[in-house]
Amino acid sequence: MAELEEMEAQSFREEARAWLKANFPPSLTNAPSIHFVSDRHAAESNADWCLWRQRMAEKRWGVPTWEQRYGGAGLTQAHGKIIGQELAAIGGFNPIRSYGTMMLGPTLLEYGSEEQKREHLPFIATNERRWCQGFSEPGAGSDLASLQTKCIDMGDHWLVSGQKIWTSGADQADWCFALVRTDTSRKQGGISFLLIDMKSEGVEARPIVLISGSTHFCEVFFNDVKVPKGNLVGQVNQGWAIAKRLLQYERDSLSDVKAEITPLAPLAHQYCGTDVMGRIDNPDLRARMVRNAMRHEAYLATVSRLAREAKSGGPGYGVSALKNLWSGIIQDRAELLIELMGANGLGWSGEHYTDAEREATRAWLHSKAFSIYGGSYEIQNNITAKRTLELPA
Amino acid sequence: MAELEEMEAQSFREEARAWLKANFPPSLTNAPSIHFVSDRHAAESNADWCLWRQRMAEKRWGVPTWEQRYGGAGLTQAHGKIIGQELAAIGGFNPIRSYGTMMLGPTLLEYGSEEQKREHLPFIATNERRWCQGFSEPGAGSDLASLQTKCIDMGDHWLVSGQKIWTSGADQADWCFALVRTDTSRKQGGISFLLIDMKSEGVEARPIVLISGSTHFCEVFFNDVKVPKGNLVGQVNQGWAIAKRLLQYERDSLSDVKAEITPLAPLAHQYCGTDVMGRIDNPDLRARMVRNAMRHEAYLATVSRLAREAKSGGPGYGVSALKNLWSGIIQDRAELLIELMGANGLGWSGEHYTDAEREATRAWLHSKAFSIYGGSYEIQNNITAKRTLELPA
Amino acid sequence: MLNEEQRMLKDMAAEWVHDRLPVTALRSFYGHDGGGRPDAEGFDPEAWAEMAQMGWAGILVPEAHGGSDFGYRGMGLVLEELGRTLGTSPLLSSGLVAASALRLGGTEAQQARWLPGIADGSAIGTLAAEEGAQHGREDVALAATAAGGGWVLNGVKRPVQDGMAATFAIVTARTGGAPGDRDGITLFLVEGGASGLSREALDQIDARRPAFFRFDNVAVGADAVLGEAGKGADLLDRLFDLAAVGIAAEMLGNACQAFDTTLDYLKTRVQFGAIIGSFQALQHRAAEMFGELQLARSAVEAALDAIDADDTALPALASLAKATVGETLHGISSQMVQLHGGIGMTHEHDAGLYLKRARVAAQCYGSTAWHRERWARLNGY
Amino acid sequence: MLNEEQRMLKDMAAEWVHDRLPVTALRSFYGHDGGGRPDAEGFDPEAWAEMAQMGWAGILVPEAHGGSDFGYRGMGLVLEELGRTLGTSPLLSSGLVAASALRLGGTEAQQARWLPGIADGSAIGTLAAEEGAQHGREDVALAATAAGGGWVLNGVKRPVQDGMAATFAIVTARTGGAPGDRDGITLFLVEGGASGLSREALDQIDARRPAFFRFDNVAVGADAVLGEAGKGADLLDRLFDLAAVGIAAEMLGNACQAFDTTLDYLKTRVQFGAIIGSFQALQHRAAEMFGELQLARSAVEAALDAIDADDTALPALASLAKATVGETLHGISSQMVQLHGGIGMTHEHDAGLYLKRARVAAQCYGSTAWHRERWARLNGY
Repeated sequence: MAELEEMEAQSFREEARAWLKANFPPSLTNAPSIHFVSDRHAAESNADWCLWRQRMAEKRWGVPTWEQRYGGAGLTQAHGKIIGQELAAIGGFNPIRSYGTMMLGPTLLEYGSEEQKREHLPFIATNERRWCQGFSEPGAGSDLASLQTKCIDMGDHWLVSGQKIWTSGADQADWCFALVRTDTSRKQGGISFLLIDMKSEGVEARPIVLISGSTHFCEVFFNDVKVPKGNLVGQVNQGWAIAKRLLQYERDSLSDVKAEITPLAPLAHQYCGTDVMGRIDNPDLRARMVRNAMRHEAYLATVSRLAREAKSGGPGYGVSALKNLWSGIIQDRAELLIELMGANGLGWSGEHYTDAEREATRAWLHSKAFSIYGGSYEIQNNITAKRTLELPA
Repeated sequence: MAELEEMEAQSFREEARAWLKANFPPSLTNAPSIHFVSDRHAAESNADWCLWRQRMAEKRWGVPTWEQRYGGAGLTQAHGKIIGQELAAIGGFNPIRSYGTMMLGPTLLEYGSEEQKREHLPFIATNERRWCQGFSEPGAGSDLASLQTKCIDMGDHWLVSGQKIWTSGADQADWCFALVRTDTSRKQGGISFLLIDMKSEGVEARPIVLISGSTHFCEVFFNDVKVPKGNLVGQVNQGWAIAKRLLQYERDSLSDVKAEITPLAPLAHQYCGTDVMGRIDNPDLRARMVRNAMRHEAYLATVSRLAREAKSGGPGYGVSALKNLWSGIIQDRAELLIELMGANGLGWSGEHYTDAEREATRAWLHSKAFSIYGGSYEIQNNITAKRTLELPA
Repeated sequence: MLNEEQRMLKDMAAEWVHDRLPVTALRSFYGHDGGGRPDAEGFDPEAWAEMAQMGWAGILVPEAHGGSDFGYRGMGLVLEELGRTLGTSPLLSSGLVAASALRLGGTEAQQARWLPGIADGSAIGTLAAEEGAQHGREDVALAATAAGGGWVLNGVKRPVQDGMAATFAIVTARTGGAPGDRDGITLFLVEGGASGLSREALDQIDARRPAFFRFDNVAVGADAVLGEAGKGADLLDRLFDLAAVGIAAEMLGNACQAFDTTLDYLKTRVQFGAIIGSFQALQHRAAEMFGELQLARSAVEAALDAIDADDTALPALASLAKATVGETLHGISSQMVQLHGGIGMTHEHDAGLYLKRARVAAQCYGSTAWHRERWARLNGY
Repeated sequence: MLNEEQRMLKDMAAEWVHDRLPVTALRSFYGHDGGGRPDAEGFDPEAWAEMAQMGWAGILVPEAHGGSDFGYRGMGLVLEELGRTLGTSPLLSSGLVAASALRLGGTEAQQARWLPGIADGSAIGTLAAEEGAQHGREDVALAATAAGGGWVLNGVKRPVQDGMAATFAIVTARTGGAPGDRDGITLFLVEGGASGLSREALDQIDARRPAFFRFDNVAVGADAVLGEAGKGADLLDRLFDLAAVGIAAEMLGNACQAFDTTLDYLKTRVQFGAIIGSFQALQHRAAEMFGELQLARSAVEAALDAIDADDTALPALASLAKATVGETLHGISSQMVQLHGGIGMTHEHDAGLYLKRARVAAQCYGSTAWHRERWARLNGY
């Protein structure tokens, strides 16, 4: 039995390898795929990306394990894994990967009505329809459940009014999955999960300029927006449970990111020089770089270990602790990189700084978000203390 | 006017210098004076110490600013300061300094009855009567006000039953100032401040063995101990305010301790060797030593600065933050010292370790108490947050 | 402890900075995308004229040359107040560094020529002594060749603080030896308009726009030498130490205000139905930051006093001050962003401006790591 | 991931250690004042016999010599469980280090002579390779002089782990070159009863009592050489790396139990009318310690697996493991005392025992700082 499976897997692997080789555009090898997830314009103005997206959509391998009626290929987890491995082996990426496949898709599969699944999943499966997440509000950051965006039952439709913030890519999105308040008398128990067409009248998305110069995040205003009754996912006032589940998927995909581990040592030798013993000529910086690099190694070993230990594909154990380790290590690394670049690591623009220097500066500024978004450092510590360590409230 | 004062001060300084020179036993120069405060046996078995104590007691300069009727010399703060400076200048110390002069004395001066002052202060002023502090209990550590030692009004006396812990030198003390519960219906408002003769029937002090091997701290058991009515300080159930004031005096005297700043660098060169550039040949340890030494310097500069800034002699501003800086710096330093000694910094006894090595090991173990006693690190942070920074409860 | 005059100066500076150079003043030098505005000089000339008028530019200039000779502690007080609001001006470059250079190494003619202008703000001096990414006092490569009784300079300097607006610069050049040698370093006083000197602005994250100087056969006279030719290393060390203490004072102001702003936020922001400043984890973090600020202040004030007292321990104290405040500001500016959460990540909020300035200041005149190592060597580690 | 046999071994070890070597067992080796009991050997011979009987001493001994050849991961599991209760035994010195030395460098005759005894516990081997306060692999001064076809050894070794009870020791000696040289290091197998070898116990804070060895004209035959004369540095490096990984596994157990005990205390101790584990500052500290423990476990397991897989990255992974768990245990053992408050300061409580063992283990087979520097050099920093 196991042997048969093994043979079947091997033959599927060969098939996948051949198809990917024939269809993945070589120009995209080792391309910054996450960039295409967050920047629709960059993706859609790249002809090879469009071609690759279309081929994968037709092959249905962007979401290989989804059922065929929802746009997937109906394959097993094992097959899906093989596709991912073969894709990685040639420096490729999945052009269908999006907030839709990572967050909304799994959630709809679990909580959506049959109608909702048929309406939305096929467009996620082809990455034609981009989604954004309307959760946070100006007064509801870490305390998400205190959100105030009103949603009133008008009989034949919902009427939505309020403001969201930190909505990634809202200005490029077609649809938004949002948390709205359908009952003001209860906190968590008064929240519903709603799908909103961004083209609806009364929706406005305004990009926010971040300290890194990025304008990826938006404020979204809902001014008396009419939403069809059928766009509510699950039951009225039961959106909190759905949101928590979705946030687990988000945390999973965050902790999934294998941070680059390009060693900083060669750069440090270049910028700081080398002492007579061959060491980076800045003892204090060197000591901190070594400690960070060792933690980074141990962190990657931890990701591998927990992945091996995880029995099922569901959200794992200790994810909150992992996220705090990750954000801390990556933030320290970003600080160390600009520090070793010295005065050259502080430029915003202009030819007096190299591309790599300017990128390091922006990446450092961007990294400050890692301990804020997706559940702040403090919230993650609360979760670890309460859920994992079972300390009392 | 100011000039006259200045002249008078100068002449007093000369007088003090002459007297101290004639009377301070040279054998005690730069002796570990704190040792004599905490170890009565070590003090009283040293003939020169006894002589010095007696001379200072007769001169009344142990507590120069106390009134004469209480055993002091009735001098001004300025005169007292001059005595201290001249004493320090010849490597001397005040043999009268004790828990009595540092904590109970100032408290009795503020809250004691005239009778209590006359009964106790003169014996503190000569350091004939040693005191211990009966505050903490097994169930009342950081939360001191939850103490349970019962004190019942029996008409002509108080009856005390309960257990104290962490009582410094209780086995060597003549008297104890204790917090007792006179009302079980209120927390802080049910505490009284009582003076107890350690020779009373029913008092038992048992030394506790600490991780450093020290037996300085004791458990004290009160088994139906009869205490005269006149031994209550202040009013019944008003002991908490007195205790808080006394703890401020304690914190002041703690933050007052100017920690030794013998540089560790020469020792590190000796134990770890020197690299070709003349640096301590252990880059990671060196980096941590440098950081600790710099913090230590900045800490000493802070103590000087705050002393200059303090207008009055009262408990200063930000003492809790200072105590946490101090305990952290001293603990790190103690760790670094045993770390640089390597395998030789881990001995308990025996000639295979030098005296300095064994002392370093014990001092390291002892240092762990600095962030626990006298208000734990956590409690000090709470105090800074609430009192100094005025953050809400 | 401040004397009466110092306290008055501090109060005046605090009030003027608050009114005239609030954080919004710095914001006007930023472009919409968060970079420096290409047309901005990095400071407001009118505000600078007012500062000079109040006598701040001349705090370190002798009275005979139109200054008040008020001392470094006084200068530190003004810099600290400017640091609170991230107020920009050439005060440090000109009023502290260039004025000190002239006092310590200038001939009578040089002093008479430049000090009055520094004091009244009409001249702006600066130090052009860095060439590489990392601070290296002896790593001078810019070449000065003797020619016709004077010198000809070739090479580059970057970053030159306030270099776009500078009337003159103290330039380090190599008249002998090789980069890394202490011998052979000479300091020259070069006018901004010198023929062959070109300047370009560096677009830095703090919107200050220091300069890139290119020397292409810049000819100067023998009287342009500051101090002794070939023996400038000691004077340069001294100038860098003074500059480090000056910027440390400014950084102390940055850190104090970053802390105060954050503390205010902790006292007002509500989450989970509570003021977030009531959460113990944040309270303890605030308490620890408060403690670190105490260390930073003590180190900075000790260094300023050491300059005024002509204390020989200045090199170690300067490094202690720069490194201590550097570490403190690093931590507090990062926490300022973290504790403000999402809003702290936006360009619209002040937190990012403090964060950016903190990293630039940390690199100026020797980084935290550089000064730690320097302190370590001075103390036998 | 453990296989079925490994899981069974782990469960068995956990149960046995819990029953047979709880922390009270270690406490019996301490004198009343907190020092080591002068008459104690530092471990319980009966418990050691049981461990051997269960096959643990022979986990790394080939089946042909009476062992199970079960691999380093398996050995690590047992060491980790022993670490949980601070259980003492010569398992690491003999079953891991000495057994590995014989496997990697021993002749057939040496293996046949000693491995069966290691496996059944009747022989106890150890490594005698340290001489100074700080770990220095090439700092071998003990002299071996060729004489009459054999060698004569003169010098000292300290500390020798489990040296008082050792039947034999792998001793590093210098047959050429000077201390610090890699060339000229030779490993000798010396019996505990050799004439001219004297041993004294070191009274260490963890009550383990390692030994001080003095070699006074100790004569050994040519067949006492392990590996090649003068070329022992590589084998020694390997042994030290294996030993470092072994003690890292034990330290992981120390840290896990120190954390668990502290967590239990946080869940039961009441102050200010609340369980102290409900205070957010302590919750966050616990959460951070939990995260550090994850890193430590991953580093230790990766190193154990690397040995079994004969991975050439072992030197770096061994240093990563030892340094990572060293830092984690340092922090957790300190917090164990701090969070227990006064009671944690008493000899009566377990916290002090974990603290003391943590510092001793941190120094064994190269300190945290030593392994950081080693990792740095291997990785080009």
